[in-house]
Amino acid sequence: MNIIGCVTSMKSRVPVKLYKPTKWFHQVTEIQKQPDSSENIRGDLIPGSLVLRHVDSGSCNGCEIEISGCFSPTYDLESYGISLTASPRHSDGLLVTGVVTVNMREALQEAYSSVPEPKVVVALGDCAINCNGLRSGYGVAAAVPDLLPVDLEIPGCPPSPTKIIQSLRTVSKR
Amino acid sequence: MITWTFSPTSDVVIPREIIHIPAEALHESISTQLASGSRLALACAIDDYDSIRLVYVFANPCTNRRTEIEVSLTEHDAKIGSLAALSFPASRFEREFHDLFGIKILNHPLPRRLVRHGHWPASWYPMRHDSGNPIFLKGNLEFPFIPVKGPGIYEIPVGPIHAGLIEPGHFRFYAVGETIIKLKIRLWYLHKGLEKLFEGNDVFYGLTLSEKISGDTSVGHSLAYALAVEEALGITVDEDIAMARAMLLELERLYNHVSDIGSLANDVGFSLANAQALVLREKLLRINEQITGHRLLRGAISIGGVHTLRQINRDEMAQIINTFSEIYSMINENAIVRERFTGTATLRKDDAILLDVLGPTARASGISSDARIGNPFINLPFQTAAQTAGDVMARFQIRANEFENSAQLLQANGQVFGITASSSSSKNAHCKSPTSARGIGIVEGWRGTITTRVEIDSSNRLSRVKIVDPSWFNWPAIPIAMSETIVPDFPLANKSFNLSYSGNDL
Amino acid sequence: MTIISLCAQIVFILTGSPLVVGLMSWIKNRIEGRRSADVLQPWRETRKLFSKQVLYPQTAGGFFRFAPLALFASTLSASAMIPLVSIELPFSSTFDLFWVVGFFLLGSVFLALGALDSGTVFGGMGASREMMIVALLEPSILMSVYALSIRAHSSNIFAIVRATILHPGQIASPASALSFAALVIVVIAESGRLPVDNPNTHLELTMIHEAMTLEYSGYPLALIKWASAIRLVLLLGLISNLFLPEGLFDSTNLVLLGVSVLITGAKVTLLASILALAEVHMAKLRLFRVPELLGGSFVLGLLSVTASLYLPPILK
Amino acid sequence: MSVDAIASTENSHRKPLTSFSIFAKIANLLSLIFSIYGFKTGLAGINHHFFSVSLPWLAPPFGISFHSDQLGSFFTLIIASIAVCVSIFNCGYIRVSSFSAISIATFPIFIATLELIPLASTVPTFLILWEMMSLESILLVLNHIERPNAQRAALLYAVLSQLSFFSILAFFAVITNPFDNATFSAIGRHASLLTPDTRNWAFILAFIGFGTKAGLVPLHAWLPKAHPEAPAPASALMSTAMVSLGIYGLVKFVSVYLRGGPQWWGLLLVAVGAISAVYCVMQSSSSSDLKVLLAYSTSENMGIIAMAVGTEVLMTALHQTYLVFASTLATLILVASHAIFKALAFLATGVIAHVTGTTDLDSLGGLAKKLRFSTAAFGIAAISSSGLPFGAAFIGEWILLQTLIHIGPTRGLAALAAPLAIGAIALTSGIGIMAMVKAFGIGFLGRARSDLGELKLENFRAMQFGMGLLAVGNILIGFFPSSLTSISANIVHGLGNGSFGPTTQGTSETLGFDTLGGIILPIGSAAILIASLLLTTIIPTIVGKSHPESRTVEPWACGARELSPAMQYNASSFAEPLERVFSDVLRPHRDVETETFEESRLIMSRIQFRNTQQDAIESALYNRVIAAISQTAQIIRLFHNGSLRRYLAFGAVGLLAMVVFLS
Repeated sequence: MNIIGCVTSMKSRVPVKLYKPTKWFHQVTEIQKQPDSSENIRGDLIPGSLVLRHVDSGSCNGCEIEISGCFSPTYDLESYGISLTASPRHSDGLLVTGVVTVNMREALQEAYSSVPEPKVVVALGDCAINCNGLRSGYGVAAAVPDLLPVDLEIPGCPPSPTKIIQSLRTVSKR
Repeated sequence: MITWTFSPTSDVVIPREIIHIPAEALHESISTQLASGSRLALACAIDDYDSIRLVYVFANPCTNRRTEIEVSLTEHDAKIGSLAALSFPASRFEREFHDLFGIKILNHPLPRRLVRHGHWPASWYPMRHDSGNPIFLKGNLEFPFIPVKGPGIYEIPVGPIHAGLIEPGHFRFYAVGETIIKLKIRLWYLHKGLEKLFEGNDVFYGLTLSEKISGDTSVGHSLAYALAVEEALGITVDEDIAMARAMLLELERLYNHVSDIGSLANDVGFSLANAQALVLREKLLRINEQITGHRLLRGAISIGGVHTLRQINRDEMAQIINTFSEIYSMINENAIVRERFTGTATLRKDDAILLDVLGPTARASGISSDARIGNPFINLPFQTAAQTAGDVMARFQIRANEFENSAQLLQANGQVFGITASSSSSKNAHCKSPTSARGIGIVEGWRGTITTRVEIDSSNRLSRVKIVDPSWFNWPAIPIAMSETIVPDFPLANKSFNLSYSGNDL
Repeated sequence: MTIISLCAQIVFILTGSPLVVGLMSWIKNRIEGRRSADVLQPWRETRKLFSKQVLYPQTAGGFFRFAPLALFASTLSASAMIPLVSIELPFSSTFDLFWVVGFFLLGSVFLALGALDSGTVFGGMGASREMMIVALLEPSILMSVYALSIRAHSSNIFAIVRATILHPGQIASPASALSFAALVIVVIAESGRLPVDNPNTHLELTMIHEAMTLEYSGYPLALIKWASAIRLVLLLGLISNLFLPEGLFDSTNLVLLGVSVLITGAKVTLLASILALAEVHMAKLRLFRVPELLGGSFVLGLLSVTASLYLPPILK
Repeated sequence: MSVDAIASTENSHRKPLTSFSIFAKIANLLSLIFSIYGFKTGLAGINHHFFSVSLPWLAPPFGISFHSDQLGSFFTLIIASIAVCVSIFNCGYIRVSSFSAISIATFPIFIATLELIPLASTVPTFLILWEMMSLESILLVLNHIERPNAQRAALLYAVLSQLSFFSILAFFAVITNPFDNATFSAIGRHASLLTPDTRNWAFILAFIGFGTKAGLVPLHAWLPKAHPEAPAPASALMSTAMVSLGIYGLVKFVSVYLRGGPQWWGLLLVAVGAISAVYCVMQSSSSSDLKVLLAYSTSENMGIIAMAVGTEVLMTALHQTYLVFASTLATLILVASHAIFKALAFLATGVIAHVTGTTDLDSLGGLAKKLRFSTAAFGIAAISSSGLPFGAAFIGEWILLQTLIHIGPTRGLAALAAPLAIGAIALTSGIGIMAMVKAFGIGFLGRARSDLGELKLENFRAMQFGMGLLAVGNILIGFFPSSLTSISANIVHGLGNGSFGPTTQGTSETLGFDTLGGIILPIGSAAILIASLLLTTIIPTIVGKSHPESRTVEPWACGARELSPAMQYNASSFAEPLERVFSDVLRPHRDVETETFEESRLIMSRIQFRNTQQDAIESALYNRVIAAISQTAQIIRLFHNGSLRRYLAFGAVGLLAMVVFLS
C-alpha cells in the first residue's frame, strides 16, 4: 500500500480553483407551463417525485440522446422531481423507448413486473407508440401499448427535451 | 472478373472489381486479398431464390480499391469452409451466415450462435426468401456460454436491461471477487430484421430506414447508404455536395464525441464535467437543428444530394472550441480522473490488428485506420489523431483530439452549408448495367468505418442491403481489453469504447 | 430535562437529515449550473416510498426483511448517544465512543447481511465492498478515538466534549488537527461520499452502498436511505461537536436547548456545504485506491495519537 | 474435503451394532459426568472451596496430586462449562456422525484431562496431563485416519505439540529448584530467586511452549489444519478449552510465577499477539472452508489474548498497577467469552457438516430457510465474535482497549506499543467482522450455491439443547457482562501475593473502571435499541399513506430470465477485495489458463481458473524446516507412512523423556 504517496498526491494535484458556473447558465430553458392539474395521469401516484426505470426495447438510440439531454443543466429534468434509477424496485414506472423486439419482449415484461405499485408506463418516441414503420420487421414483436398498459405517450422521432419534460411533468405534478 | 472505376466526384476515383470464383478457391482468393493489405470490410449472403451467393467485400486503404469476391452456393445444401484461420472477422460473418441464412460452415472452430437467440425456432432462417412467419418458443432457452471452470468463480449477469441510459445487451462476467476472469457479451437484443425491411422498397424509402439504424449516426449510415446507391445507379455528385456531406459527418462527430467525453467523466463520478459537456452537446444539437432542421441531423442527406439550411458561424465555432478546451482541461487535469483512465482496459496493438478494430478504438491502439484518408469519397486534408497506449486515457484523448480537429475543419469550411443541392445525374439514373446495380458506400462515421452494400434489381427496387457498423468489428475487443481490469471499472471501459448496440444488432 | 433534550435531538435528526442530503445535492447542482430541485426533494421521495408497494425477492429470507429495520434502529440508537444538541442525555455517562462506533458498525453489518440474504449478485458485491471498507476504516476510527480520549482522559464522548468546553485552548494542537483530518476521511468513507463511493451512480457494477439496496423497495428502501442520511448528519454533528463544541449547553432550560439545536444545525449545514463544495471537484477513486486513502487516514490517526501523547497543545 | 469425510462414512448411519451404540452411550454418559463434576469443582474453586487430591500411588515414582487455586478453578470452570454443552450436543451428534471407536473412547478422557490440567499442583502431574491432552487430541484429529489430510495434520500437530512439550519440560527444568519438591508452590517460591538470565530463558521457553499450544504465529500452523479434522464436538473443545490452556500456562507461569520481568517480555508478547491476531484474521477472512475459517479465528483470538497478557506483563514492568489489574481482567474475560462463542460456532458448523456433507462455503448458502436453529446459533456466535456491541467478545476487547488508551506517555519501545496494539486490535476486529459476515452471510443466507439435496436431521434435540445453552450464555455475557466481570475480577483480586494494587470496579450492570473513566451499560443501550426498533416499526405508518399489499417476486436480474446458483456472490469472491489489499501478506496465487483453437488465438475453447492460497508463514518456514529435517534424518520419513502406532510412539518418546528428566 502506497499510503503516503496517495495522501500527497491527493493534496497536491487536485486543482484548487473553483469552477465557474456553466457559461450558458442564463440560457437555461425554463419550461414555464405548470402541469395542468386536470390532466390527471395515475392519480394514485404520490406527486412530487417520479423515479423511472428506462428500458430500451428496440430503439435506435436517438430517443436516448434526447432523454439524456433532458438531464443536462440546460433543461434539468431532475429539478422537476423526475429522475432515472438503476433498479426497477426503486422506480415508479418504466420509460420505454423503441419498438419492442422479439428478443426484448420478455425482459420488458420482467421489468414491468419488477416495479412496485402504483406504477406508470411511459412510451417515448414514435417507435414505442406505433412502431414508426418498423412493424413488419421479422424481429419486431409489437409496439409498447400492445404489451403494457401505457399511461403516457410522448410522440416524436425523437421527441425534443422540452416536449419530454412537459409530458413527464404532468405525471410528477411539479 | 469485372473491373471498372467509379468517380463519385470529379477528383476521387474508386477502382472497383468483382471476382467470381468457385467455392474451393475462396480460401486462396481471400488470403491473396488480405495479403495485399486490404481489409475485409463486409461479407454478406444473398438469397437469389435458386442459389445463395456469398459476397466478401475488401477495401484497400492505400489504393481505395474495393473488391468483391463472390461465391455461389446451392440453395438447399448451402455450405462453405470456414475462413476462421485467415481472419477473425470472417469467422463472425460466417456465424451470421449460418444464423440468418442457414448456411453450414464447415470446420468452424466455434460454430456457436451469434444472432439467433434461444427462443428462435430451430430451422427458421429469417433472411431466406421462404422463411415464413416463425413461432417463437417460450421459456428459458438461453444459449450457453463456454463455461469457465475453477474454484470460487461466480457469474455476474448484467443486462439486457442495463442501469443508466444504455441500449440493451447482456454481459456475463466470470469473476472472482473484483477480478474478471472472462467476460462474455451477448448482443442482438435489438435485432429488428432491418436489412430485410429494405428489400422490395425503393431507394428513397431505404434512406429513411438507414437513418434509423443508429440514431446517433444518422449521417454516417444514411451517407454510406446514399454513396452505395449512387454507385449502383451511377450517380456522381458535385464537389460542394460532397464537401457539405463531409462536414455533416464532422458535425455528427462533434456532438457525439463531446457526449462521450462527458460520460467518461461521469462514470468516474466527476459530474461537473459531464454537466458542462451536456450543455455543450445541447448547444451543438441546436446548431444541428438550425443547419438541417433536425437535432440529430436527419433528412440532411439525400440520394445524389444534400440539404442544409444555413452556414456555420465562425465565432459560434470558436466559442465551442473554447468551451470544449475548458471541459477537456478540467477532466484532464483532475488527478483522480487521470488515475482512473490510465492503464484501464488496455487493448494491445497486436490484438487490435487481429480483431481488425475500427475508428477511435483502433486509433487509440496505434492503428491508423481512417476511411476519410484510406477510402475517401472526397479528398480533404484530414488530420488523424493517434495514440498508442490503447487504454481508456488513449481513447479519451483521441476523442478530444478529433473533436478539436473536426471543430476546426467546420470553422474553416462552415460556408459549404446553406445549400440544398442535388446531382444532375440523379434524375436520369435509370439506365444501368447489370454490374452497376450494386454499390458500396464507405464512410468514416464517428465510431469508425461504416460499410454499406446495396443491390438494386431491374425493377429499381432494393433487393439486398447489408450494413456493417464499426461496432460489429469492435465489440469483440471489449472482452479482450477487459482481461486485466477489475469489475467496477467495466462501465468506464465500456463507455470508452462506446459501441452501438442498435447499429450492430440491426 | 434530559429526556426532553433527547426527544429534541431525535426530532432534529429525523427531520433534518433528509434536508441535509437535499442541501448537498442542491449545492452540487447549482455549481454544475443546474436549476436544481429544492432541498425538500429527499423528503418528497421518502414520503413517496413509504406509500409504495413493498416487493420481496423470492430468493430472500427473513434477514433481508429484518435488515432495514435493524439498520434504522441501530442508527437511531446511535443518534441517541451522541451530543448533538445537549451535553447531557439519558445514560450519557455510559456512552463510550468505542461503544457508539459499534452501533454504526452494527448497522453496516446488518445491511450487508440483508444484502447477502437477497441472494443476488449485486447484493453480495456491495456487501463485499462495504465490508472491505468497514474493515479498513475500523483502525482509523479507533485511532482517532484514542487520540481524542487522551486529551480528555476518557473515551466517553460526552466527557470528551465537556473537556473541550472546559479547556477550549487544548483544541488548538497538532494532535487535534491530525485527528480531525483522519476523522474527515472516516466521515467521507462511512457516509459513502466521493471519492470513496458515488451516491449518484446508476451503474450497478461500480456501486458500493447502493448495490446493497438494489433489491429493496417501498418503506424498507426509504428506511435505508433515511438511515444513511441520518448517519451522515450524525457523523457531521459528531465531528463538529468534538472539535468545536461551542454552543452546546447543559440541558437546563428550553431556551438554551433551542439555541443548541439552532447552533448545531448551523454547524452541520456549514460542514455539509463544505463537503458538497469539495465533492464537486472530486472523482471517484479506483476501488483499490480506497484502501490507500483509508490507510492514509490510519497514519494520520497514529500521528495524532503520538502527538497527543508527546506534543503539548499550543494553548493551555 | 469434508465431502469425502461424509461420503466415506456414509454407512455410519446404518450402524446396527448394538454393542457399539451401548459403548457410545457409556462414553457420552462418562463425558457428561466428567464435565458436570468439573463444573462443580470449578464453581467451588472460584468460591474458595479448593479441590485437593493426592494420589502418590499413581504414576510412580512421583505420584499425581491436585490442589486447585482460584485461577485454575476459573479455567476449569470455563472448560467444564463448554464441556457440559458439548457433551449434551454430542449425545445427539455421536449417533449420526462419523466417530471412530477410538474417538468415542478418547472423548470423555479428553474432557477429564482438560479439566484436570488447571488443577494440577505438581510439575509431574501437569506434564503427564499435558502430554495426555496432546495425545488424545491427536487421536481425535485422526478420527478419519484414512484421510491423507488428517494424517498430514496429525503429523504437523504431533511435531509441534512435542516442540511445545519439550519447551515446557525445559521451562520447568530451568525454573524448578532441584533441591526442593516439584510442587507449583515451591516453584513460585523459587522463581523470584532466579537470576535475570535464567528468568529470561524461562520466559522464552514458556512462551514457546504455551504459545504453540495457543496457536500463536509462527507456531500456529497446526491449528487450522488439525482443528477442522476432528469431529465437531472435539474441534469445539480443542478450539476453546485446549487453546485456553496455552493462555492458562502463560498467565500462571509468566505473569504469576515469573512476576515482574523486563519490559521486553511484555513487548514480545504484545508484538507476537498482534501479529498473530492480524495475520490469522486475514487468513480467516480469506478461507472458504467454514472450519478452517473458524480455526484461524481461534488463532486470531488467542493473539488478542496474548496481547492482553503482554499488556499485563508490560504494565507490571511499568508499575502501573491498576492497568495490571485491568489487563488481567481483560485476559480472563477474553478467554471465557472466546470459549463460549467459538464452541457454539463449531457445534453449529458440525450440524451443517453433518446435514449438508460439506463445510465449503462456496457450495453452501440458503441454510437459514432450512436449518433455522443452527442458523440462529451460528448467527449469535458470529455476531458475538465480531466485537460488535452486545456481542460476547466486545467486553473483553473493550477492557483491553481501555487499558491501552490509558497507558499514557512512556519511554522507549513501550511508547509505540499502545498505539500499534490498538491499531492491531482495530484492524483485527474490522477484518474479523468481515470474516464473520462472510461466514454467516454466505454460508447461511441467500440462495444455495449447490444442490445440497434434502437436508435431513436426526436426533436434533440434544444438539439443539447443547447449542441453545451456549447461545444463552453468549447473550447473557453480551447483555449482562457483569456476571462474568465480577467473577473474573474476584479471580484477579486473588491473584499474586496481593500485589495487584488498589482498584475499583463497577459490579452492577454497568461495566467499567472509575479509575479509567470509562463505563458502558449494555442493558441501557439495549433499552434504547428496543425503543428505536419500536419507533422504526411505527414510522412507516406515520410518514406514509397506506401502501399496497407487499408481493413476492422474482429477483431482479437486469431483465435476464433466471439466476443460476453460480450467479450469487460466494465466499472466495467476498474476501477477494481484502485479499488484494493484503496481497503482500496473504500471497494468493491465481492463474487463468486459456486454451484457444489453432485457427485463431481470439477464439477460446476452454478457460480454467486456478487459485491456491497458502499460509505464507507456513510455506516459508515450515516447509523449509521440514525439508531440512527430512534431509538430515530419516525420522520424518517414517512418519509419512502414517500409522497410528508411530504417532503414539512419538508421544511415548515424550513421556519417556519426561520420566528421565524427573527421576
